[in-house]
Order: sequence, then structure tokens, then C-alpha cells
Amino acid sequence: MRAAVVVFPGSNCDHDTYYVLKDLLGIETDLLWYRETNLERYDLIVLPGGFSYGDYLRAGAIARFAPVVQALPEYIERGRGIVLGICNGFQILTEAGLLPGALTKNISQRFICKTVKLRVENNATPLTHLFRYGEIIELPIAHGEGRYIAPRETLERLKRNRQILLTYYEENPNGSVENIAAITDETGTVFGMMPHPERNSERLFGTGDGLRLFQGVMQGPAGTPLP
Amino acid sequence: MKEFLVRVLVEPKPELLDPQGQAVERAMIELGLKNISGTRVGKLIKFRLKAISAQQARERVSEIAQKFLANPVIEKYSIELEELE
Amino acid sequence: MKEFLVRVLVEPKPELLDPQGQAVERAMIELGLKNISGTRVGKLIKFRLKAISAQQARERVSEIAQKFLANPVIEKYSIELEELE
Amino acid sequence: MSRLELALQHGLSQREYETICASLQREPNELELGLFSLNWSEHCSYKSSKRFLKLLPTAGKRVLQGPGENAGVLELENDWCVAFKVESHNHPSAVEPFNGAATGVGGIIRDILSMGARPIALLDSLRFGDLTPQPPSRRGKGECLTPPRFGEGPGERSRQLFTGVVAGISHYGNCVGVPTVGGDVSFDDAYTDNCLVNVMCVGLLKRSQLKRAIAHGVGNKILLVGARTGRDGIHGATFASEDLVGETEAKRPNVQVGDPFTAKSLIEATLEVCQFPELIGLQDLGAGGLSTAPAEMAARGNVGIAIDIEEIPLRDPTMTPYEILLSESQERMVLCVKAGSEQKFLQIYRKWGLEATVIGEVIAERVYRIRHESRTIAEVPISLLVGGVPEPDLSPIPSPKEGGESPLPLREGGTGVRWGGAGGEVGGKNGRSWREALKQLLHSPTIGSKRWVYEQYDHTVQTNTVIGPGAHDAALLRVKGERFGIAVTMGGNGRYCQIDPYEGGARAVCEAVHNLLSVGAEPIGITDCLNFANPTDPEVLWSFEQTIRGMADAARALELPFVSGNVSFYNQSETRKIYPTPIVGMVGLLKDIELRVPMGFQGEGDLIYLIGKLSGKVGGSEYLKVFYGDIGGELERTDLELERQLVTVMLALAERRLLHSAHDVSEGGLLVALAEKSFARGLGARLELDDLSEEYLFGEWPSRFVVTVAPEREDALKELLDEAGVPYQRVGIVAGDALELGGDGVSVTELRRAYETALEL
Ligand SMILES: Nc1ncnc2c1ncn2[C@@H]1O[C@H](COP(=O)(O)OP(=O)(O)O)[C@@H](O)[C@H]1O
Ligand SMILES: [Mg+2]
Repeated sequence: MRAAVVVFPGSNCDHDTYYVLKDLLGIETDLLWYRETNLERYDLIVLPGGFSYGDYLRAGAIARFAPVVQALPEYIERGRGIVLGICNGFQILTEAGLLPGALTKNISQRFICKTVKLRVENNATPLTHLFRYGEIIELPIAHGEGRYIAPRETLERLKRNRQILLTYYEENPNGSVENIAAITDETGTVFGMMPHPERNSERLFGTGDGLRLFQGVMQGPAGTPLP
Repeated sequence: MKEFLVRVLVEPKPELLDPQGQAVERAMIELGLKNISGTRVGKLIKFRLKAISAQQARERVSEIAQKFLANPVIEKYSIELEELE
Repeated sequence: MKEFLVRVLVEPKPELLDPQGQAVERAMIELGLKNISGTRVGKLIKFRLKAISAQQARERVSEIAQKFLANPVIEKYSIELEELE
Repeated sequence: MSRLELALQHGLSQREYETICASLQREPNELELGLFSLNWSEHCSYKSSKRFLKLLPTAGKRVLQGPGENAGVLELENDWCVAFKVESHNHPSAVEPFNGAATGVGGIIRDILSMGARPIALLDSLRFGDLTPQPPSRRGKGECLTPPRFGEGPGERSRQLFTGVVAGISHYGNCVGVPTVGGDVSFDDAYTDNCLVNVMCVGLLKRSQLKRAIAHGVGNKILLVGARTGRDGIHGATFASEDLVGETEAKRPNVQVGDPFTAKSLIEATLEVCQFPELIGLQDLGAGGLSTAPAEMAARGNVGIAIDIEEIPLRDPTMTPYEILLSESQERMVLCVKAGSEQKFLQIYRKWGLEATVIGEVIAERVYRIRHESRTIAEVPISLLVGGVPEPDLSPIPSPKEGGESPLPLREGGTGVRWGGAGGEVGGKNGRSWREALKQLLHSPTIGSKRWVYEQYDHTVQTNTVIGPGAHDAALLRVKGERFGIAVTMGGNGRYCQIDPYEGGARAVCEAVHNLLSVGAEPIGITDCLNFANPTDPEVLWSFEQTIRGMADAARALELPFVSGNVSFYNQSETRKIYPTPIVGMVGLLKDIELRVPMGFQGEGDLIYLIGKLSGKVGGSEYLKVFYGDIGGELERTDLELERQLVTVMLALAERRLLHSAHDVSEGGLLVALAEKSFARGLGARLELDDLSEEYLFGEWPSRFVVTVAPEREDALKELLDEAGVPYQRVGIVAGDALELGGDGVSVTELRRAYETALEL
């Protein structure tokens, strides 16, 4: 398996994610400059957290036009591999229309950094199949624009297709509708999540729940290892 | 070529909740501005643009506003042009 | 009592750096909107206000804009009123 | 206007102006005056403070770089080194809290970057005036627009400054991806007109990567990289070197607006070029901009520098050479690189979307030469510009406190009040019991939880934060792939210095030491920021000197070097001076992060011990301020010999894994420390104290820790303490979910509620 962690100007979780994939899991991983468009080699493409282009205008609004993002639709269409947007990556994917809905300013209007509890709503995806359905996990969040919203039809569709993967449990830190914290697209290959799995991938930082998410991707859906 | 002062006003779609607008409204009321309602907070993007006509200017700004300056899932926009001497 | 639609436009003072404006301008140029310059990004605050006259409305909005909606150290603002039926 | 008048307008003194004329053997032109005004400002030259700063110890076995560079550097283990420094941004924050604080963060990050280090952590020490109670209808709603400016009055102003500053730090620090892992916040009327915003940055580097801010090698190139130059903050350093009074409003420089996005790219690009052997030196452009940075680099390398002003990329092409040179635009750095290698440097910066230009070169003649289209428009000897400023003729005189009339209401000894048990029948103030007093103290903004602040800071980015803000006395960072950890802390108490500057200085050092020891780390070095009022006031200067002597004596006793620091004078308005406020930042080394000690109670049945000085006075405490509105009282002098012993014994206890938890007793006193220990797991304690005096329960006398130990290790703990000759006392046992004392009790939940709601904005 081979993974890419995209580096935009302003990314700041690129090295953290790289560390988990490469050093903790031993996956062959490249830091991929945002101007690259050849994605053929990769089974997993991570758009990491951070403030691409300073999050000016709206988080992800400028990065969505980056060459690497422009190359994603073809990659997704061909079912080549998995695309995972974490935090700013999620924002970029919604701005690019590759995931439905939008991420807006937290209801408190403030940035918030803390560890939150999440409930696993769908564990039949490559990202979540190592969790139990309904399991409560812990992951850190750190964002100013994480309030997920979408038109009613979109929400209906997300629910019907079981595209909601994680919801905030007990406390909704940002005002997201339906407590949504992570979703997937209709193909089940594009994922977006506000919490940071790479920040809880070692016991040193808590439960280590984040690592299981990356391990899940590494093992492939239902445990079939990706090449 | 003419030069225009362009203002693009972006605001949350009317059907969406605007927590920032609500907070600003509450604060304004507390500061003594009674009799207000429906406060929305949006963005102003202002720039100068050279184009051959107002129509051309508007078309080009429209395109960029749709594609970039506003997020159609959550925002609407309006464009104002003013010709500069 | 009359009702007005009020728009307060707040933008960074011209002499100050506006990194957001710069980044947005660069992006617009890359997206093909050449011939632009001086991009500034500011805020739009929009609300309805009841007042006995346009003058009274303007005065009251001015006060609140100075005190709260804009930060006079770094921002300037303008007020637009439109009378509603 | 005569040249002299112009010089005075530039903030130079007549004596300074005469020195310049005598050295140049001519009158300086306006541009040259501009150069002198910045280089010779207090902020850049340390002219009033440097002879006192010499009192601070700077040597130590781990010191790789002491004061004099952009940051100090200490050696850790395995070739790893830590670079750190603190910087103030007080005046800019008082004028525009959001941007002032944000650009302060940017500045200190670039200082660390200048050493070739990757910034890995930020800490912030903040001081504001007292907040007025929040109208209930506004609670919990958060900010609207930044900065919110509700209402009038000093309390409102403090609130605006506070929310604005926190938002600014959050905005900048989060965006550049450097975690803000610690700091402190306190509130006192003394800071109403001048808030304090001190930010510390910590960087990590390998020994071989160390860089300096130096230029040498005639013909080598000077590069300017980062953002374009605009009319920001012209005269910023001179502004920082004057009192903050109303009339300066007109003189106020343009507010500097930070661009953390550009800063982030600048960090990455600069760390890339730091790998190039052709890089000779680098320096960030802080206060003074291009008028100071290249000159300082030339001074260190004993060379001269010539720059071509027309090469500098501008935001506004109409800028004059004077404006260009004096601009304090943010996110810029200057590099000196080997001639012939400039292209590869320029390429890296351009890849990151930054400006990068060759603006000059190293010359043999030791002058700073400014050229405009090949014409020399200013030329000044480097030695005169950098370090040539005559020391002002100031002498400290003791404050009336040492004789004469006291400026403060002093309270002799204790208050004689004893807190009662249930119902407070034993004469507690206003008949309340200790638990009411404790709740009220926990609820005071200075002592209460700072969650509202640090939840706005990204403290987990970079995935190294093992102990983050709010969890302990110090933060702890791991280094990927290594066993050891780096502990960091920052703080200081101005009230102590107001009462006794010498003791306040000593305590600032000792408290930072305690914070590091509490996590199990060995303190290894200090950075400091000295925030004072106007130094031409002899009393202020006296308190400055005393504070430094106190800090120096404590550091010397504990063998800790000062490796960097900052002085911020003129923190006063027409009506108010700040307290003398030394802020100490300290770094500690924890040999093995598995040996870290938590702060909170870990399990029922553990025994609670107080270690260190077992009795003392109530003077200077937060308690006196909250209940008597009094900041006076007597401060006992810290016993530095005891402090030495505490360092040894606390490290030994941690190393032998005898401690289940540790916390120092500081602001709020013993009960507050115990309450804080109960919050981690909601575990209470049965306290066995026989002294219920307010001194004992709420006094802030120095040199104390509260630790817990498993019952079966109690003997080992006592043996070690006996051997070391350190006093100790068993004060209770971890039990239940309430703090119980003298037949009275209060649930941890109730205490926590008081603590957590202290700062609800
Ligand atoms: N401005 C701040 N920024 C980040 N963390 C802070 C800030 N203020 C306080 N903290 C954190 O909150 C905790 C308690 O702070 P404080 O009460 O000042 O500690 P102490 O009493 O040990 O000096 C510490 O972990 C500290 O790092
Ligand atoms: Mg402490």
C-alpha cells in the first residue's frame, strides 16, 4: 500500500499524519506537494488539517482550486483508492463539492481545541470497520469552522445511505446538524472528518482510537489488505 | 478599457440560521439599538477591475462570485459596480 | 414609524495590510480574473430598523457602528439605508 | 526645523544627538536620524537596562547560546537542543489587542526560526485590569465581531483587551501550527491601562543546525525574504519606548497586521534553506525592521553592509526610502548567503509563494550604507549604530518603602482571623466557613480555570503535547523517537514585586522551578521578560534593579543560566504604573517521559504530604486581595538553601517513582492547591490539618509542594526526605468525593463548578 499526504501552503497537520502512516504503521508514504496531479500511485490520499491559504475567505475555499484537488474527481471516479480529508481536508472536500454540505463557523464563533467523544454510526466502511457499531471513541478536535450544515434533502440522503460515520456524543462542540462529525460520499471512497485521528494514535495521548481508523484503511474493507 | 469599483456582497442564505448575526443583534440591542430585526452578517469583497464594458465586468465578476467568492450551498451574493473616472 | 433596511459595510483601513484581501486577489487572478487590483475583504452587517426618520435611523446606526460594528483603530465603515414599504 | 529639533522629535536626546554629530563629524541627514532613532531606542538598544542585566548569571554546562542572539539555546540529549525566548507586545496590544497580540506571536516565532530551530511550542503570560462582572444576559454567548467593544469603563476595557488578545494569539498561533501549551493569566487594576502580553516560543534543533544572526565574507549577498514591505508600524520601536499616554495617539504607528499564513510558509521555506551550507546567517525583521536587523548582523560579523533600497519589494510603490527603511512590516527575514548561491535560496522561497530578493551585499568598510539607484543616501559606522548609544545617566533610588512612607497599605503580620468549621462559628470573616472562602477564591478570575482561554488555542498540533494547558503546573512535550521530554512553564507575580521587588524576582524564578519539578523534570535554563514602568523614574529603576538581583540570586543558587530575555519599559499611563512584573519562562528536561508525575490525585487511600516550608505568612496573597482588597502584607524571603534541597529531593522522588502526584503550592495557597489536585479525577480528601488559620490555609509563602504517595511507599518517601533534611508533614489521605476538614466538607463537584465558571465571557 502507498499513501500520500498532501501539502498545501498553510497545511499544518501534514507531518503529524505522515508520522502516523509512515513511522507508526510502516506504510510507504509521500508528502505530496499541492501542485502534483499524478495520483495513480496512491491507494490512500490524505488531505491533512491546517489552514491552507490561511483559510482566507472560507476554510478550504482557495485550496479547492489547487491542482491536486482538481485531479481528485478522476481518481475518485475510477475507484482508484481512498480519499480522506481531516479537518481542513474535510473543508476542502466540501468546498470542492466532492462531499456534500458545508462547514461553517462554530456556533460559539470561537476556535475550539479539546478531546471529544464520538459515536460510530457506520462501521461498514474501510475507515471504521475496526470499530464496533455504536462504539464511543475519543478524538481531539481543533477548529474554528467545523459546524457541518447541509440542506434537508442532503441530510435525508446522508441518513438513508448511511453516509454519516461519526457523530458527536454527549456534547456537540460546534453546532453541527445531527451532531455530524464525519461523513462519506456516495461511492464510499471519499471521507471527511473534523476530528483529528492522527492526534490520538498513541496511548501517550489517550485511548489511541485514531490509530484504529488508519489501520482500518490499511487492512482494506472487511479486512482484505490493500495492495 | 474602463475601470470599475466592484463590490461583491455575500451573505448567508435566508433559510439558514446565522448564529453570528444573532449574536450581533443581541449585542446591538443591549447597546441600546432597539427596534432591530433580521440581522445577518456576511462578507464584503471590494476590488478594482478593468473591463471594456459594464456588462463584461458584471459577467466576469458573476462567474468568479459563483465559483469562488460565495459558497452556493450556504450563501447568496450580489454584485455592485461603479464606474471610476 | 418607518422601517429601513440597513447595511453597514466595514472594511480594513486603506493604509493597513489586508492579508485576506491579498490572498483572495491572488486566487481570483489565478482563476482567470485578470486586471484586478486593490482587493479588500470586509464585513457586511445587514438588518431591519424601525425609526421615525431616515436621519434618526442613520444617527443611531452610526453610533453603534462606531462603538461596536467597526473597530475604528483598524477599520472604516459606511452605512446604507433603504426605506421599506 | 533645525536638525536638533528633528532629532528630538525622533525620540533622541540632545546628548545622543551630540554624540552622533561628534562621531560622524557632521550632522546626520533625516534618514540617518531615522536609523539612529530606532537603533538607539530603549527597545532595541537596552540602554537603560543593560548594566543591570549583566547581574544575571548566563553560564552553564548546557548553554550552547546565551543572551545576545535572537534566542538562547541549551543542549538536551543525543545532540538535540532547545531554543527559547520570550518577547513582549504590550503597547501594540493595548492599542489593538487582536493584531497586537497576533504580531507578538509572529515575532517570537521568527526569533526561534532565526536560530535554525523548528518552533514546537508557544506559551503566553497575560495581565489585564480587573474584569467587571459580566451582565448575566451576555454570559456564554461568545464573541460577536472581534474585538467586541461593549460599553465603557475600565472593567469593560479590560474585558475587550482580554478577549481581543486571546483571539489574536489563537488566530496566529493556530494558523502557523505551533501549539500553545501553557502560560498564565491574571487580573489586577495595575494593568488596566497597560495590559501585558508576553509570549514565549520554544524551538527544537540538532546541534549542528544552529544558526546565528551574522553576516560576513565581503561580497556575500543579503537577501530579504517573506512579505512585501509596507507602511506598517513605522516608529514602532520608538513607540514602545515611551509611556502610553493619550497624546501618543497621534504618533501611533500604523497598526501592524499579521499574516500567519505567510508566516507558516516562511517557517517551512526557512527550515528548508537552513539545510544549505551556503547560509551564513539569518535574522528576523522585528522592531526596527531594515534599519536595525542588517546592522546587527554586520556588527556580529565585524563587517559592513550595503543595501539597495530600490530592490526592496513594496506594497505601495510611492513609499519613500525613509518609510521603507523604518517599516516594521511583519513576516520578513534577512539572510546572508554565499555569493553565487543566491538563486537556490530564492527558488525555495518562491516555491512557497513568498517574496525573495537580493537587496545588498557584505562590504569591507564597517558601515551601514543605504544606496538608492547607486547613490549613497545614508552611511553610518556600524559600531556607532549598534552599541554606540551613550548610557543614560539614571540612578536607582530606593523606594520610600525602605524607610519613609509606604506607597502601599502594608499589613503587619497576619490578620489574626481563623477560619471556622461548619457554619464558620469560629469567627471566619463575615461568619463564613473555609469552604466558602475556598470557593470564592477558586472562582476569582486569577485563580479560576483558564479553560476559556486555552480551548481557543490549538495545543495538540504537532502531536507532541503529552501534558497540555490546564492539566499541570508545566506542559510536557515529547520528542519523536526519543525517550526524553521537554517541560516548559511561564509565569510571574507582579504583586509580590510591588511589595518587595527582590523577593518577587526570586519567587518568579523559584515558582517556575517548582512547576517543572512537579512534572518530574529538571530545570535547565531561563528566559525572562521584565515588564516595568518608566525607567527614568528612579523608584522604578530601583525596583528593576532589585527584581533582577532577586532573580539572579535565585538562579545562581539553583545553577540556572539566563539564556535569553526581553525588557519592556514604559508600561504606564498618566495615572497608573503597572506592578514591576518579571515573567519567567523556564525549560526543564525529563530524562524519560515515562517518569512524568501527574498533578491530580490518582487513587483513594494515597497519602497526602506537604513538602518544604511548613509555616509562613499570608502577605501578598490572592486571598488578601479577594477578601480585604489589599495587596500588601509582609513577604517572607525565600530560603534559597531550602530551594536547592527541594530541587534535589523532588527529582530523586520522581526518579524513584515514589510520587503518585505532585503540585506546587502557589497562588491561592494550600487549600487551592489541594482543590486543584482533586479536579483531575473527582477524588476528594480527608484533611488532617490542625492549623486552621488563614495564614496556613491561604497564605502563599514559598517553597512548598503537595504530593501523594501510595501507603506502602510512605516509608521510602519519608526516608528520602529525612535524608535530605527537608521538612514535611502528612496533611491527609485521598478519599471520597469531597474535601473534608475540621468536621466540614465540600464536594469536589461544587468546587469544580466554582473553578470552571470563574472566566465565563
Ligand atoms: N494564557 C494561557 N495560555 C495557555 N495556558 C494557560 C494560560 N493560562 C493558564 N494556562 C494553563 O492553565 C494551567 C493553570 O495555570 P495557572 O493557574 O497559572 O498555573 P500555576 O498556578 O501552576 O501557575 C496551566 O497548565 C497553564 O499552563
Ligand atoms: Mg504552579
